[in-house]
Amino acid sequence: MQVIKRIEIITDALEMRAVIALLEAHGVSGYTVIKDVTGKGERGVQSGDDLTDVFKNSYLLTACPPEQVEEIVEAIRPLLKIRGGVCLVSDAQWVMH
Amino acid sequence: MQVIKRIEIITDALEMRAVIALLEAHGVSGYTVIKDVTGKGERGVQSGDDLTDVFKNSYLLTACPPEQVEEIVEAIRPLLKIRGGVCLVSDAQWVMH
Amino acid sequence: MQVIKRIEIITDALEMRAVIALLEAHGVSGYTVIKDVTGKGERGVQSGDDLTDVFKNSYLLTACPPEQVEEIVEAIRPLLKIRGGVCLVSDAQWVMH
Amino acid sequence: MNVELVLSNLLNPPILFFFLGMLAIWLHSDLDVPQPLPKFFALYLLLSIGFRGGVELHKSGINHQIVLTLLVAMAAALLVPLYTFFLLRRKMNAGDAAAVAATYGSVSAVTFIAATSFLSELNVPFGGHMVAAMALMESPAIIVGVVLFRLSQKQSGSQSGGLSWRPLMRDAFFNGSVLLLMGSLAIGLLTGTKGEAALHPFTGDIFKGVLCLFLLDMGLVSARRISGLKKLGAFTIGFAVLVPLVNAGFGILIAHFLGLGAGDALLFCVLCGSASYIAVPAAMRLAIPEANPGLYVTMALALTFPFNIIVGLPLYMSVINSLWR
Amino acid sequence: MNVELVLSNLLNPPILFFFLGMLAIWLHSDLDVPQPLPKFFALYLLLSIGFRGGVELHKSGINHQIVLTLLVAMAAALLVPLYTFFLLRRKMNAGDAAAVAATYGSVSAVTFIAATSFLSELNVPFGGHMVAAMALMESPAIIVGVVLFRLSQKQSGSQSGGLSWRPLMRDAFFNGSVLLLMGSLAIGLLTGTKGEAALHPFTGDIFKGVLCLFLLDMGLVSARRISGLKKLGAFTIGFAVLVPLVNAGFGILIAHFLGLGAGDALLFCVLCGSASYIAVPAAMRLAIPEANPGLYVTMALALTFPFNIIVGLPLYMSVINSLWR
Amino acid sequence: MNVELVLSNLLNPPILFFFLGMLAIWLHSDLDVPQPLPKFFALYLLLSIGFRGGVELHKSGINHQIVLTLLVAMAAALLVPLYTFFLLRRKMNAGDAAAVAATYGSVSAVTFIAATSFLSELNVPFGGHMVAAMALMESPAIIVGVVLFRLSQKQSGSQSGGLSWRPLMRDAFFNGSVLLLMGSLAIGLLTGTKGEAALHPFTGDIFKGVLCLFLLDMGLVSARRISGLKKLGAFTIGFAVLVPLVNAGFGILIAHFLGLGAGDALLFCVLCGSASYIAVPAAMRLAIPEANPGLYVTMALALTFPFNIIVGLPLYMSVINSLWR
Ligand SMILES: Nc1ncnc2c1ncn2[C@@H]1O[C@H](COP(=O)(O)O)[C@@H](O)[C@H]1O
Ligand SMILES: Nc1ncnc2c1ncn2[C@@H]1O[C@H](COP(=O)(O)O)[C@@H](O)[C@H]1O
Ligand SMILES: Nc1ncnc2c1ncn2[C@@H]1O[C@H](COP(=O)(O)O)[C@@H](O)[C@H]1O
Ligand code: NA
Ligand code: NA
Ligand code: NA
Repeated sequence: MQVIKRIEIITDALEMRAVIALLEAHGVSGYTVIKDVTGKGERGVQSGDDLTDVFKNSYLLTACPPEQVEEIVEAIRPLLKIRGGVCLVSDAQWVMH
Repeated sequence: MQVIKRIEIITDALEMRAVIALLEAHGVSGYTVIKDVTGKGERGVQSGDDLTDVFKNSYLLTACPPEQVEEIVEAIRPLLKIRGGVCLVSDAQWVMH
Repeated sequence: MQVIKRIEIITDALEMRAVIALLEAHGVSGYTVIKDVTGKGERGVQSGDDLTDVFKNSYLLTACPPEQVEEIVEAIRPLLKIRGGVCLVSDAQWVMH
Repeated sequence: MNVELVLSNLLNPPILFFFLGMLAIWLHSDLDVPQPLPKFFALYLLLSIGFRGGVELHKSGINHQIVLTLLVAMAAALLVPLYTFFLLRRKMNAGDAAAVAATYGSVSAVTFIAATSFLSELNVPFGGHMVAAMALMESPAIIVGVVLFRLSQKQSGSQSGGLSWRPLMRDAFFNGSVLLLMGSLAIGLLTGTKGEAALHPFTGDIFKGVLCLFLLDMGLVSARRISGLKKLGAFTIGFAVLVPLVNAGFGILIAHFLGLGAGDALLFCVLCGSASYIAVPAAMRLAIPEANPGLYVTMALALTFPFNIIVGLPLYMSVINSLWR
Repeated sequence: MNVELVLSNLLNPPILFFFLGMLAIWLHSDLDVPQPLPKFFALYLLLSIGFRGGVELHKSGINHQIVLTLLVAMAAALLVPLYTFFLLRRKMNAGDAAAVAATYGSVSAVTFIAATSFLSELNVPFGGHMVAAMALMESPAIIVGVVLFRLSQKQSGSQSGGLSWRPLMRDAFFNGSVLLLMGSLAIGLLTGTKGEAALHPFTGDIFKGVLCLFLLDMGLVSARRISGLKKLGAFTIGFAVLVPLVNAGFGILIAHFLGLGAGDALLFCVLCGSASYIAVPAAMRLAIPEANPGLYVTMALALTFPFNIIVGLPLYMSVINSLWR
Repeated sequence: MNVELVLSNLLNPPILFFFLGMLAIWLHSDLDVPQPLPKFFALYLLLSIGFRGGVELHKSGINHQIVLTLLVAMAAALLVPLYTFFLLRRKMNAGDAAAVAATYGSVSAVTFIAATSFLSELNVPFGGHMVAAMALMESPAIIVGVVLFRLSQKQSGSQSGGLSWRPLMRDAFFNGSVLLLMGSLAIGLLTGTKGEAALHPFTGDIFKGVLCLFLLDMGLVSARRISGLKKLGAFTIGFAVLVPLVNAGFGILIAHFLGLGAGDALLFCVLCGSASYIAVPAAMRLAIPEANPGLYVTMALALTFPFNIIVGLPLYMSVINSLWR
C-alpha cells in the first residue's frame, strides 16, 4: 500500500465543473464526484430542493501523492474564497493493483 | 491549513433531522449531508428500495475543531444507542480561505 | 472510542454486488454504500449519464478492526485489478454505543 | 368463490403486472423501478383517487348515510389496533405488538386503489366518500398504537423519555399521503364537474396505466421482502393472513348493517382488512424505535398485501354478492 | 377587481394545488415531491407549451403585429433591468442590485403557464407567438445585469478577474429552458397540424394535470422560502410586490397601444410583471458570485410568484377587461 | 431514396427532438434529462410497445408465418455476432471483438420503436409478433459473444477464471428490458381487447409524446459520445455504419423471402441492422471486463443509432417499397 493524501472538496454544484477543470490543469488524473449533496455553512443552508441547482452542493474526493497536495490546495483556495465551500486534506493508504 | 476533526455519522434517513438539530444545539455551524445511502449493520440491511424511507440511511460529514469533538460525540451517542447507526472520528486538515 | 480502519472502495456500479459478497465472505458485518457516483480514473470518465449503469460508479465505506484490514485488502485487490477502481485505507475512531 | 370473479381479478392488467414484478425477483432479473419513480406513481395515484373522490362527492352530495359511514370507518380504525394489540402481546414485546397493531389498524391505499380498479372492471359503482373514509382511517391507528405502547411501558416501569405529542400528531394527521389525499379530495369537491372536465385525461384516462407501473414495482418490493418471512414464526405469518380475513369479514357485516351498496361494501371491507406499509412504518420508526420494521413491514408487504389483492378481492366480492342479493 | 375573475382563478385546480403545497409546509407535513420530479414536470411543461405555441403560430402565420410584439417584448426585457438596477442601487450593493434587476427583467415560465391555464378557464384565446415572446424575454436581462455589474465594478475601481463573455452568452441564450422552449416551438411550427394530431394527448390533454403536480411542488418550495423573508428589509419586500405591479401596468399599456387581443395582453403583462427563479439564478450564481441568492431567489419565489398567480392574474385581467371593452 | 419518405421521417416530432438534444450539446447548453427520468421513459416505452404488441397478437392469432418469422429472427441474432466477430478479430483483440459482435447481433429497442412511429406516420400497418421478434433477438447475441470470447481465450492459452454460466444466462435472458417486454407482451396477449380498452390512453395516446422526451435525451447522450469517436480508427467507424447497412440489407431480403408485409419487413430489417446500447453493454461489462465499453457503446450510440433513425429508416423503407410493389 502506498501513502497518499485524500483531498475532499465540497462546494456549489454549479461550481464543480470549474473545480474539476482546475484539478485537471494541475495534473490530477483521478477523482470521484457525488452530486446532489446538501449542507450548511457560512453561506447558509444548501437545501437542494429548488428547480435550479443554486442551493445544491457537490462532493469531490481525489487521492493524490503527498507532494502534489500543496499545488492543488493553492490552486483551489482562491476559488473557494470567492465561491465558498470546504476543502479537507487527510492521510490514507492506497491499495495498489 | 488548520487541524480539525472529521466526524462522520451514518444513520436512519428519518433520524437525520434530529441529528442535525442536536449538532446545531452543540454549536456545529457547518455540515454536509448525503441522502439516499444504503448499507448494512447490526439492524440488518437498509436496502433503500421501499416507498417509505424506513429502510434508508443518510450520511453526514462535519469538520470541527478538535476540542469540540468530545461534546458532540457525547451528545450523539445516546441517539445512536436507541436508533442505531455509526459515528466515526478521523483527523484532517482544513484549507482556510 | 475504539481505533478502527476506514476502508473506502470506489468501483463500477455493476461490480458492487460482487464486492459486497466478497466483503461478507471475509467477515465484514457492516458497510455503507452510495450509489450513482461519477468520476474519472485510468479507465476514463464514468459520466453516469447513460441508460445502462455501465459508466457509473458506486462508493462503499466500511469501518473494521485494524487486524481485519489485510485480509480484506488482499481479497479485494484481484477484483480491482480486473475491473478497475480504487481502495483507500485510513485511520479513524469508532464511537461505541 | 366465483370463478368468473377470480378471473376478472387475475386478468386485470395491474394484477398481472404485480405478478410480473414478483417473477422478476424470482428469476433474479435486474428489472428495477428506481427511486423516486415509485414515489412519483404514489403521488399521482393519491392525487387522482382523491380528486376523483372529491368530484363524485360533489355530485352525490353529503347525506346521513355518508356521515355515518365515515364515523364507523374511524371507529373501526380505532378498534382494530386495540384488539390486535392484546392478541399480539401474547407472542411479542410491547413495541413490536404496538407497531403491528397500528399497521393493521391503518389502511393500504394501494389495496384500496386496486379494489377500485377491480370494481371498474366489474362495472360496479362506488361512492366518492369512500376515499374520504380511507383518508380518515389512516391516522387513528398510529395514535392508538403509540398510546398502547406508552401505557405498557409505564406498567412495566420502564423510563420513558417523555414522548412529545406534537410531532406524533403531525406525523399521524398531516403525513404526506393523508394530506395529499384530503387536499385532492377537497379540490375535487370544490371544483366539481368543471374541474373534472379539465383534469379527467390526467386523473382518469391514464390512471390504470400508471397503476400498472406502480404494481409492477410493488411486485418487486413485495417479492424482495418474502425472504424476510423465514425469520417470522408461524404465529406472525398466521396473523398476517387471518387477521385481515377476520377484519374484512367484520367490515362486510358492518357494511351490510349500514346498508352500503356492493361497491362501497367491498371498499369498506378492504379498508378494514388491509395493512399500511407507507404511512405507518415511517411514523412507527420515529415514535417506537424499539419496534423492528423488518417485522411489521414484512408482514404487510410480503403477505397481507399480495393476499388481499390476489385472493381477497374476488373472495370478498363473492361474499358480498351472495349477501347483497 | 371582478369577484367572478377572482373565483375563476382561485377555483382553478392548479392554483388550489399550489395552496395545498403551502399548507403542507405550514402544517410541518412531510409531503414532498422529490428531485428530479420537479425537473421532469418543468421539462414537460416547457416542451408542451413550446410545441403548442409553435403549432398555433403555424396556423396563424407570422404578420407585422407579431414581429412588432416580439421586438417590443425584447425591448421590455432590456429596459426593466436597467431602471430597476438604479432603483435597487440606493439600498443594495452592486452585485445584489444587478442580480435582482436581472431576475425581474427576465420572466417566470410557470407564471406564464398559470396565466394560459387561467385564460383557458375563461375561454379567452391567445396567440402562439406569445410563447416566442416569453422565450425571447428570458435571456436579455441576464446580459444587462452582468454588464451593469461589471460597469459599476470598474467605476468603483475593483479589480475584475476579466469576465469571460462566451460562457455568459451561452448561459443566457442557450440555457436549458430557453433552448427547450425555442426548440419545441420550432418543432411545433415545422410539424403543424400533423404534429398536433400526433402529440395532442400528451402535450394538451394531460397538461393541466401535470401543472397541478408542478404547482403542488411550487407551493412547497415557495412556502419553504417564506422564512427567508424575515431577513429582508421593508424596501426589498416592497420592491418584490410593487415593481411587478408597475411592470405589469406598463405591460398592459404597451399591449393596449400595440392593439393586442385581451389574451395576448394578459400574457404580455404577466411576462413584464413576473420574475425568473429558474434560468436567472443559475446564471447569476455563476456570473456574479458576490450576489446573495438568498436575496433574489427568495424575493422571486416567496413573494412575486405567489402574488402574481393569486392576486395578479385576476387583477390584471379585470384591468384589461375594463380597458379593452 | 424517396424525398417524401425522407421528409416524413425528418418531420416526425420524435426525430426532431432527437436533433434538438444533439443541438443542445453542440451549443454547450446545460439542457439535461436527469436520471432516473430516461430509465422511466424506457420502462414506459417497453411496457407500452410490449403490451400493444401482445394485444395485436391476440387479435391476429398465431400462424405458421409468425412462428417462422420468430425462428428466423433468432437465427439472425445468432449468425450476426458470429460473422462480425471474425471480421472484427482482424483489427481488435478478442474481448473487444466479442463485445462489439454481441452489440451488433442484438437489437436496439429504441430504433425499433422509432421505426414503429415512422410506420404510423406513413399509415403502414405491422404485426404484434414483431415485438416478440425483438424480445427474442436481444439475448442470443450476448451468449454467442461470450462463448466466442471464451473459445478464443482457450485457444490463446490464457487462464480463464472459470466462467459461471448461470449469471450469464440470467443477464442474457432475464435482463430487465427483455423481461419487461416479454411480460408486457404476455399481458397484452392475455387481456386482449378488454385490456386495450383500459390501457390505451396510457400505452397508446401519450406514447409518441413520451417518445419525444426520450429521444430528446437520446440526442443528448448520443452527441456527448461523439467526442469519443476521435479515438476510434477508420475501421471501427466504417464498421459502425456499413455493417448495419449490410445486416439491414440481408434483413430485407429475408423478409421478402418470408413474404412479410412492408411494415413487418421494415421492422425486421431494423432489428437486423440496429445495435444494442442498453442490455448488451451491461451484460458485456460483467461477462467480458477486458472489453472497452468506450468502444462498443460509442459505436452503437454515436454512430449506428443516429444513422439508423435519420438515414436508415427512409432508406430501408424506399428499398422495401420498390421491392414489394
Ligand atoms: N464544517 C463543515 N463541515 C462539513 N461541511 C461543511 C462545513 N462547512 C461547510 N460545509 C459544506 O460546504 C458548503 C459550502 O460552505 P460555505 O461556503 O461555508 O457555505 C456547505 O453547504 C456544506 O455542505
Ligand atoms: N462497520 C460499518 N462500516 C460502515 N458503515 C456501517 C457499519 N456498520 C453500520 N454501518 C452503517 O450504519 C447503518 C446503521 O447501522 P446499524 O445501526 O448497526 O444497523 C447501516 O445500515 C450502515 O449503513
Ligand atoms: N485518484 C483517485 N481519486 C479518487 N477517485 C479515483 C481516483 N482514481 C480513480 N478513482 C475512481 O475510481 C473509478 C475507477 O477508476 P479506474 O479504474 O482507475 O478508472 C473512477 O471512475 C473514479 O471514480
Ligand atoms: Na386495516
Ligand atoms: Na419580468
Ligand atoms: Na442487430
